[in-house]
Amino acid sequence: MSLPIDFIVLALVVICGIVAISVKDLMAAAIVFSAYSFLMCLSWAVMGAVDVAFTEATVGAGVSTVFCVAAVFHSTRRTKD
Amino acid sequence: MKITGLLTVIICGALLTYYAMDFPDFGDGRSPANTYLSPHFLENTMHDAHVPNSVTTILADYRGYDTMYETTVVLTAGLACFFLLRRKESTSPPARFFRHVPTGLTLRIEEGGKLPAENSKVFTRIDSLWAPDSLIIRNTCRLIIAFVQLFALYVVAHGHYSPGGGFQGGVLLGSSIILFSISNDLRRTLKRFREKTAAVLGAIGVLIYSGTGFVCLLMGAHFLNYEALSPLLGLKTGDPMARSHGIFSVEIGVAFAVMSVMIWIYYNLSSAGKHDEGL
Amino acid sequence: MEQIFTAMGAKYNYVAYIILMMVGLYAMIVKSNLVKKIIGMSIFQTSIILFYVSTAYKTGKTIPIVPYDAHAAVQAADFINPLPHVLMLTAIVVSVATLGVALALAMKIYRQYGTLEEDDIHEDLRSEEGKS
Amino acid sequence: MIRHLPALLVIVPLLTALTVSALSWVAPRLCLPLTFGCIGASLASSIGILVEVIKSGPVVYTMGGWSAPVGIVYVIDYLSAPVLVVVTAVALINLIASSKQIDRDFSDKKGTFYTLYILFVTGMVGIVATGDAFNLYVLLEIAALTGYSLIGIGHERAPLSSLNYLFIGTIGASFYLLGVGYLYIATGSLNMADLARFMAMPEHGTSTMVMFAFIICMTGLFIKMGLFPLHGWLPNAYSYASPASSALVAPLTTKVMIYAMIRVGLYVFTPAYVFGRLQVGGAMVWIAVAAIVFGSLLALAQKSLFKMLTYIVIAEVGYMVGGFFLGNRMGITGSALHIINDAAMTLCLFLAAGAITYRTKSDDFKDLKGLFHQMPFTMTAFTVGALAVIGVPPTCGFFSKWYLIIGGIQAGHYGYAAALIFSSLVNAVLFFRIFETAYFDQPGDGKGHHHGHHKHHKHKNKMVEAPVSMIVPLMITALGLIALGIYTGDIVTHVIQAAIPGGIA
Repeated sequence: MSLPIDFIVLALVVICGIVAISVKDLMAAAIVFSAYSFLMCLSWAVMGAVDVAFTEATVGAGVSTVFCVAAVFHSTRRTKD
Repeated sequence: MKITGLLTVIICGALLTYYAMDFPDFGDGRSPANTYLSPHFLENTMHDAHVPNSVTTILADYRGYDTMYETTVVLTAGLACFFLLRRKESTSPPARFFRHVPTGLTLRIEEGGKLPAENSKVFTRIDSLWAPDSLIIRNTCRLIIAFVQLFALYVVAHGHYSPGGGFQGGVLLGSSIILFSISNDLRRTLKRFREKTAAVLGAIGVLIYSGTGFVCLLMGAHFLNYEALSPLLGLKTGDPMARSHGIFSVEIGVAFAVMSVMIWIYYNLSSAGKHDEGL
Repeated sequence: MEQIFTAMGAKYNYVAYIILMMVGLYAMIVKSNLVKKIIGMSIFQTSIILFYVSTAYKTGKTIPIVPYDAHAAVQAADFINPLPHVLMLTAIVVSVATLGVALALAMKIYRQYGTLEEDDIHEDLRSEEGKS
Repeated sequence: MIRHLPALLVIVPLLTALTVSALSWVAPRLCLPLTFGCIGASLASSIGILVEVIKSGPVVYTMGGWSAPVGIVYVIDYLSAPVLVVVTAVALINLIASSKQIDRDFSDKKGTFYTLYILFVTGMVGIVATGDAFNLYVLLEIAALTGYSLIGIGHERAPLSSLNYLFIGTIGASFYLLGVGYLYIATGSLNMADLARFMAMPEHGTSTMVMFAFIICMTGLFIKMGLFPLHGWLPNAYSYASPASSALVAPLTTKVMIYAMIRVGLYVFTPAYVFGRLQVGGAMVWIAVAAIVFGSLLALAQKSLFKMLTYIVIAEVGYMVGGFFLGNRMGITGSALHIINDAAMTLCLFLAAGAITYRTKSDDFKDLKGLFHQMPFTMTAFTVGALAVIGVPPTCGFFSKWYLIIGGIQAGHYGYAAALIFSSLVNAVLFFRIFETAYFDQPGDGKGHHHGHHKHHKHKNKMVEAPVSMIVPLMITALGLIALGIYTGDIVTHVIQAAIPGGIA
């Protein structure tokens, strides 16, 4: 049984999503969230949604991460959960 | 809280999975979603607007009205961030940091100490949450920014034929300025691209979009019906190129709006609304 | 039972979207840190985008950019459905706009209370109410 | 230009909002007149459309010249036209009434406030006018985002409650989007009329996917309108916001969401499906009953004016949802009529409360003492609003409640009718308690009796009425409540009866 590529990417997306909400450092969460967005964009590219993937690459993995990092930078990195 | 949350989530998930079993299989080309409306778009995009990328045609023409509001949503976010965060009063920290450019030394000047002149070439002000100045980062970013902007313009202009368009290009343009701001500092960026510019340009971008639609209305057709633009462009009535040009003008509006709003949001978030010290 | 698994095998994308949605929802309900909640919200929104994009996919077909030839007949069945892509472009934009506003609010809250933990803020408010 | 009225209704505010946004950096003094002009123009054009609809039936406008399933259409029919008038009228009256408040609260960001204000109205008008299920989502987000920022700028806990509202509102909107997605993969269409056509086909009527689409769409809208178990965000969001924003957001958001529910229920899923096949009506009416009882009881427990009003809003949401899910002509008529009336009532009460806090700087019940002597006009308008909420004729609240109760009895839901009467009684207790404090108690009563007595003899008859720009719109709203009551018959026979599709007994 050969695993199709989008299955692998989706599995990674789910892992990244779970990690992003469970790490104890907010900066790390922001960066993992960026990885999540990028993997998600890969999976959309595999599904042929090139425009959506392009947008997600620029917006989700790019600008959103910068916003998150900016917000964390001006508040605190520590969190209880 | 944790247990109730987990239970809610599991119940929701089970329900969703149960109902998902009715879906057409993944990749099924004969599902109603793939056979009812979408063939019309694919088959007519060349004929109607002379644009091969059917996503662009739907985005800016068939469902252009949605996209106008999508751009407005972006502008709204920019306005909201400004409205919520921006503070006019200066709350600069008591001690300020300056760098002596020839030697690279960092000076910390306590409150009441004499500050170097604003236009001093020898001393430059640096942020209190300051990161070490790196020649490599600054110059690499300076190199990259030009290419990012060039690519962004390509993406805007080439949205008719390949993936991309005003939105993606606009975000790229915006992120090139954000990159400049990260690799240098916020004050220098603000000198080149002022807050007022960002705010006005954002509004103007959306105004280009809705204005294009309004011109169509003034020409007697329905709102956003780019066909009505053909007399203004010197084309015959019914020429698909009128729609093509209409789409292009709209994309430019989107690019302007998105670029400046992304920069504006970044300004407000990265300095917590003070606009004196960035990341 | 086996039937369900075979059905899921053909629909694993939909399963993935449900898992992600639940991850996002869990973060929004249970986590007390506001930035975590905001990240959860973004995950929640992307999961819906994944759902829409999955519905548009056709196995073995190409991206929705038709040949540059006004007279060639286009076989719509050969291309992936473009309509959900357009809808999702809008949804992505909405999600980044929401993210920006949410982060702005979170920063305002941090400025006001000095913490991002919702539990701590509520405790503060309760002790304040007790005092007055 | 008459032909383009449906488009102008949203385009004019949008263009003005953009102009105001740019001008606020260049010539801030022009912002206010432009805002007035554009909301006035919207009101004029929505009245124009209402007249047009009454004269010659529903108006359909295609955006971009692409007709129904391909493009996006605006459909303005008997249901949406009156709601449009209400939305724009509420926005205009509130703008006049709160211009002083805006000056005081947002002196350096007035231009942005006006822009967000107009964009909020644009979003609301768009939601009401659109005939496309996905377009409704986009406009929902515009209205929501502007709403979050208008609320988040308020005092004390406003940012926190606004962020909470943002989280829950996003879940609601996303659920709606997901429901539209389920409908889309079941049918392939996004246009409301087209979807309704599909719903008549037997294979869609029995599909579990469509059923789930219905459940999840409705859940999303219930979250957005703050129906009882999902209302958590509402009280804090509306009571901590600046009065200038809460008097706009509170009357409009919940009512327009209820309008969206009726629209989606009647014109997308069709009454035959919702009331015939699904049989969810009974359960939904009981939830509504719970909402009414819960809202009324909690309103009784509040100690400040704005908090109390927000719980009344929650109870009113229960009225309308219950009325709709009764599934008979009387119930739906009452529900649609109550959208109009309740928007006016809520506006009146919130404006009055805003005027009171403008003067007394507090909305605690303790500080209302003697207000009848100090602010006679405000309190008179407040009384009219209160009577409307209680349901005393000839104010409009009585008539819609009448329709709802008759509907409940016709459908055999005596619990619902009882809940309405119970809620009226509780409201009566609530408001008479306030009147008692405001009329009979002397300001400053309580501590330091002797000392205070001497002081307020001077203050007793001194009027500290709110500025004229607040009083006049407030009085107009109060008169409007009575006028709406008097013309109820006309509204129902000429407009609302035509809005309800045939086949509903």
